[in-house]
Amino acid sequence: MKLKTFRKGVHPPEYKYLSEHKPLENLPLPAEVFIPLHQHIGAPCRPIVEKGQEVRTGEIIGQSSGFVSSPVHATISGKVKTIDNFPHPLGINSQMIHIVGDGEDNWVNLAKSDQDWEKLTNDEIVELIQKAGIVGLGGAAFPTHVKLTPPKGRKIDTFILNGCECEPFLTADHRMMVEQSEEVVLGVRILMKALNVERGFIGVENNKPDAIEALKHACASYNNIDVIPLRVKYPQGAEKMLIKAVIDREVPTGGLPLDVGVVVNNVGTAIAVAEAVVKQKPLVERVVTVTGDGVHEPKNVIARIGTPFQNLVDFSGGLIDDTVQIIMGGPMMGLAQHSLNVPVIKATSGILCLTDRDLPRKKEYFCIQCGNCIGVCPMNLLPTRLARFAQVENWEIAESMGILNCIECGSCAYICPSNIPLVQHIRIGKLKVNELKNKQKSNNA
Amino acid sequence: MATKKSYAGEFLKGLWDENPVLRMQLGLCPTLAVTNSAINGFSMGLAVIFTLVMSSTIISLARNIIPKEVRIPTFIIVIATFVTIADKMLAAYFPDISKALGPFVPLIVVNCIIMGRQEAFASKNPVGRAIIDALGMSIGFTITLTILGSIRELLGVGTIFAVQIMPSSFEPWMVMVLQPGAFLTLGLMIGVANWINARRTK
Amino acid sequence: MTNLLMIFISAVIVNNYVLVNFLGICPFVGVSKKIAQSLSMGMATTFVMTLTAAVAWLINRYILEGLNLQFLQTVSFILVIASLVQLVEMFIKKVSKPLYDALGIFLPLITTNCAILGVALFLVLKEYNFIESIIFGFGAGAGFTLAIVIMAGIREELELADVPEYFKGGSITMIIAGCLALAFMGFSGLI
Amino acid sequence: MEENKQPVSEGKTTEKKETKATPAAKEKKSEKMFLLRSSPHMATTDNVPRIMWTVIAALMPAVVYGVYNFGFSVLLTILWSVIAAVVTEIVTNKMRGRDMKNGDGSAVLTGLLLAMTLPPGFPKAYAAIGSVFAIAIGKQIFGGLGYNIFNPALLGRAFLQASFSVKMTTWTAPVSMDAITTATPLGSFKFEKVMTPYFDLFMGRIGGCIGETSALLIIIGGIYLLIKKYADWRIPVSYLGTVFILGGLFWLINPEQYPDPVFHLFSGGLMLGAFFMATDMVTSPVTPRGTWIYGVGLGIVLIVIRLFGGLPEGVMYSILFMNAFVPLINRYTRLKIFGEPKK
Amino acid sequence: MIDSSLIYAVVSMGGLGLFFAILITLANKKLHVEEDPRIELIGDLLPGANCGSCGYAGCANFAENLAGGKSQLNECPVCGAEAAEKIAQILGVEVESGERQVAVVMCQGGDGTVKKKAEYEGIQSCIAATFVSGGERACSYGCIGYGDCVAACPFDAIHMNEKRIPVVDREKCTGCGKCVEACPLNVIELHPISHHVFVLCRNKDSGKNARAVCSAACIGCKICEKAVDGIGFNVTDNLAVVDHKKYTKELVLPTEKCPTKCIVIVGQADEK
Repeated sequence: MKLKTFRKGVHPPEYKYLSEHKPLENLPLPAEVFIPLHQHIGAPCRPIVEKGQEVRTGEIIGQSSGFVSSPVHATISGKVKTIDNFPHPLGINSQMIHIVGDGEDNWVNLAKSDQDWEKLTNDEIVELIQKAGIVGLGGAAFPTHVKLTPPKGRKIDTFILNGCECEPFLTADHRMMVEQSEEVVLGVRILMKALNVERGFIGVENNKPDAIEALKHACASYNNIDVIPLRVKYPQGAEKMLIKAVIDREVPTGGLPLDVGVVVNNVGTAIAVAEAVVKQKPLVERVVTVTGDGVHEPKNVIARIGTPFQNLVDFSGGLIDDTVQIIMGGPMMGLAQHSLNVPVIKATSGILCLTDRDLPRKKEYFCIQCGNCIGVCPMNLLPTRLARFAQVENWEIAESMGILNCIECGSCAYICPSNIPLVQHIRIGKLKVNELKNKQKSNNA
Repeated sequence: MATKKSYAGEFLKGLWDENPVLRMQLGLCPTLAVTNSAINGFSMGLAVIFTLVMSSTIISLARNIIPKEVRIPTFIIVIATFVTIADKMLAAYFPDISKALGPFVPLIVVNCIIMGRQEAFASKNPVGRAIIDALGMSIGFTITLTILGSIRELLGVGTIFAVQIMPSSFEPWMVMVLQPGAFLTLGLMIGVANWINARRTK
Repeated sequence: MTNLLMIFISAVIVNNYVLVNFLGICPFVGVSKKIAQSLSMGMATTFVMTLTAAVAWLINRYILEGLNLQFLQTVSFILVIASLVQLVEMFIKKVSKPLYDALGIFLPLITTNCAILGVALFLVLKEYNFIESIIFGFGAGAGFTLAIVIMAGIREELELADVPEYFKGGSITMIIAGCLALAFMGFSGLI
Repeated sequence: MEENKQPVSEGKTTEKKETKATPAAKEKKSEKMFLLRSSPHMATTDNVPRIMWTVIAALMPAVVYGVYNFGFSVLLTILWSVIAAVVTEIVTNKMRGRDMKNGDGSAVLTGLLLAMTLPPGFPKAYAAIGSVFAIAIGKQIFGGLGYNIFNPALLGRAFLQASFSVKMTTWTAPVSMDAITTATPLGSFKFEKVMTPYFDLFMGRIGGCIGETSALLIIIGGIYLLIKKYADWRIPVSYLGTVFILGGLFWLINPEQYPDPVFHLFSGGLMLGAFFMATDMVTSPVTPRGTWIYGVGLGIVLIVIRLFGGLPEGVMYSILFMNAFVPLINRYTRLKIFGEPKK
Repeated sequence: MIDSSLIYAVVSMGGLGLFFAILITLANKKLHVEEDPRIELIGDLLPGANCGSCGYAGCANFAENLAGGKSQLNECPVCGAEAAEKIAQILGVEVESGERQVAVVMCQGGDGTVKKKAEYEGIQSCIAATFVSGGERACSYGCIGYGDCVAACPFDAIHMNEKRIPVVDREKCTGCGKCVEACPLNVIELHPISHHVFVLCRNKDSGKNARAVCSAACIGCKICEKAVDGIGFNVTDNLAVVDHKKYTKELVLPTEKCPTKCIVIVGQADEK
């Protein structure tokens, strides 16, 4: 049978063998953590603790009044040393709460026994998820409770769990699906209840047969949840592509999955939801794949949020001397880091340490209009043209050609034989076009 | 008239700084059409000199009595008259050249250079200046056309002004006397002129 | 019928006004920066050319030839063209603002477009009859439109290109025109 | 992966704890600089020189056959042409102050393609003139590789055709066999209504330009390119398809006057043009729909020139003519963006 | 014979001329359309050759665009300097009230001064670098150093020095603000040309952190504040700012006292 998938896209070498069979390991409790107050899309939190204050694991230390926002919790017990600007993995410095641990990991009072979640109302589930500070753990870090609260009048009929993990190297979701398949399915059921939907799908790429097997087994008794094997292709994990692949619906331009009645969540998110709702445990840790040729021993690590990258890298045997690049996330969309002192945040799916062997420095040639980028763009854009219009700063035409639809998946730059940094050019273009649009809006207003 | 140029300056600007073809890209149709030989280019230049100088003189003299609203039609008629005279003179004395230039002599009427000079200069300046300006412009035009014609003739036929220059073994590049040759040579000439200008102003 | 078709094709492609006959070069260089603008320009030119062809033929036949005044061709044609264009412009401006913005604004530019006077002179030279003249005028306009739109497309593309500094503008436009002329040479002998 | 795992001692982490508190200490600690680069951090191994050299390799069978067919002297013509192209490329790049390490093989390809479309007896020096024109005017003046509007090799050839039209249409007989005719099959049909056997056409036992005689070898090279995806399959398909259908239509109307479609396909430079010239990435449209339009346009122009024009062959002009439309085609054939409503 | 043809000529041309002259005059009255009176005035000053060299559809169209502020006068290659001057007068190019503003680069963290934190590879532009942790310089407030401002300046008034910090030519600068827009970190500010004393730093990190990344950073030590008795210098968020309203020339400059020498006198030469 032909496996389902979306149109176009690329298939880069997977490199999953480095860590796909390494079981999840708990990282030793870090001596200190740096907890950024901005780890999600939306308004950043304000600190609600003070310098010198004692905190316990799971205590809320940052809160925001905005709806599109999510609280942050202390991830170890100890004392707040300072609240200051530190390097953030998303780029420049930002405000973080620096906690020095007492080494004991005292938790705030958790529920004594498992909660019977099936008796909770939808709103109660959503509230528990919000309080637990759960955001999309796939990388976008969109607050989950917002996704679960569709605007009035919008009917959600399908839930899709994103188990694609289409980025090369990363195996965190894979291991979770294999080792915690029961919890994954539990999370799916809770999310489906919260959304009031009848149909659930779990989309998994076909290069994880053990995960497919485990999940099929786990949801054998629930006939409204189907595990869908998908053809291996990048960027299948992008929401729009996944929805197209699994149920063949096309999210309209500028729209969200809920416009076609779908909510998509990540595997890690599902597990976090299960823990938050059943055990009332807030999001304080996540699975991080530490991998690449640049570390001695690639691993899948369960790490407390706020742990510096250095701890994880050391736990995986440290860097080899040839390491030239550290990336948070996968190689296609991940962010290059200038230091190992940045903390793990909710969106950190992997720490990728690459050597010169993986990363030959490439020379840029002139664009020869080969059209390869057009052949792979999953959004059906014309990347070479967009980049060119961005380069000559012709923002109007760039916008008319749909530059804002770019999902920055990087397929175009991956395939480009001239090694043109297409994504970077397009990003500049998107930024400028948005700036112009805002300006026009404010002028009209 | 804040910056009044000297007469020499008024004359020289047409040769380079405001060279109608190379710098301002005006009057391109005859430039391209009749420069398949040096002599054709030169003759066209002469016709333009005659027309421009004569019409500039008349219009400069009459500049105060022509009503503003009908100035363009008036200019056109004055120019057209002199163009017709030039055309008939050529046909009478140099029938070969007249034939070679074909309808491009009457088309001088709509040559932007001539119209442009009337509007921009002759209708606002005394007759002496107008003549000098017209001379400068049209001589600049003539020189450019002659050079262009010479290049094309040299490569396309092997001669300049019908004098054999290239060795007999040279096989002429026919394309140079055809349409593409005209466009390409002029394009390159404008490019080179830009380059020289950039060097000069540096 | 075939004859008319031949005249048309000849005017559009084989003896393209701009690329083969060197007429209307000034607007061809000046107004070929944007596709939309050059298309409007082309359409306006086509309209005026067709009109001119008809009027010029009438004047030539019934006034100039009738009175044996062929030497007044240039003067009378240009007079008629200039006046006609101005009238049409005023008319369009009054009647339809959108039409004026799309086409009308190009009209004054067309007066001094040698392609128009060229049409008038050529049709006398080639001794076309009335219908042929109109077809010829229309074809010449279409050929002009074709050339200028192609040129505008290429120039918009070259906005993105790294053309050497000194060759930007008129220079590269001429060179492109040369290349186009080379390409159009393939049609020689078609008619 | 090396297995020399380093022990992660408690001591090590505490040591870090002290040094980590301030960025200042951090700077001292990690002297090593990591590389900051925009995503994606992976790339294919394809690159421009590889594409160019692959195309050159795909041309080799036809080139070798050309040398075999027309004698050793055509090899010199090819060399002259290639060397002139490369030298022009180097000189023009120097004039623009460009890095000459950017040797991407495109000049070699242009020189080679140009030489392949010349008649066997064509003077070598003139071939070099064509190359100089192709690179300097056809490519560099537009800004270099990737910016040219017209196919440089064909522009060079068109220049030669217009300049030395007699020499460009003087054909010498193949030396490798008893010549069937010195004229090209297209020429003999157009002017004398003489047909050439299909088998000779297909194998290349005919007169013609250096590299265009053997349809078989060109198709082999072309298919190699299609498989490597270095040429867009839509272009040869739509080009050849249009020629076949349109040529067939005219043949059905009047078999006496017009040649049959198979003859159209395998004669002249059509195969070389369809597989190697029209598919030139730089000068063909980038959108799929655009390539169809382009291919069909090529076919129509070719048939018009072949059947009604003054010249026997029109591949070169059809490609140059359609090249001029590529910017317009690109502009008006944008794809439907994912999720965009259908119009 | 000559006589008759002369008469015919005069009559026919005169007739044609008369006919069209009357027609146009009538049409002009009947079909007149009101528009911006400036367009006509400008149109009179333009060459009127309708050559199309400006890229517009003739002189009238160009005049309309000029009046609408959509085009620049220098787009007309034919137009002389005199005409240009007069047209500029008609257009009444707004003379900005108040003092001339010039751009000031509020950072001294050039190569060698600011720490380098990583190797940057990619598009050499500041805005591109902001997507990748802000490029190679360790300071996240200061100049990124790839010269977007230089490229943005339409007057050639801003250049990179050898330490890759932009330097403004205060003579050439017109205060258009293009560089301010171009700078992704807002390192460039516009200030009246009479202001000369600036704290050339924007780092708001604590003194320790700031000093760690850049040797020319303001560390918020407040020495300047004390030196002028709090008049003219304020330290907020670990960063000293000159209050130009209160600051007067009579005050002793704390330039020398600043431990990191980030208080700088900018371009006093042009005041002479």
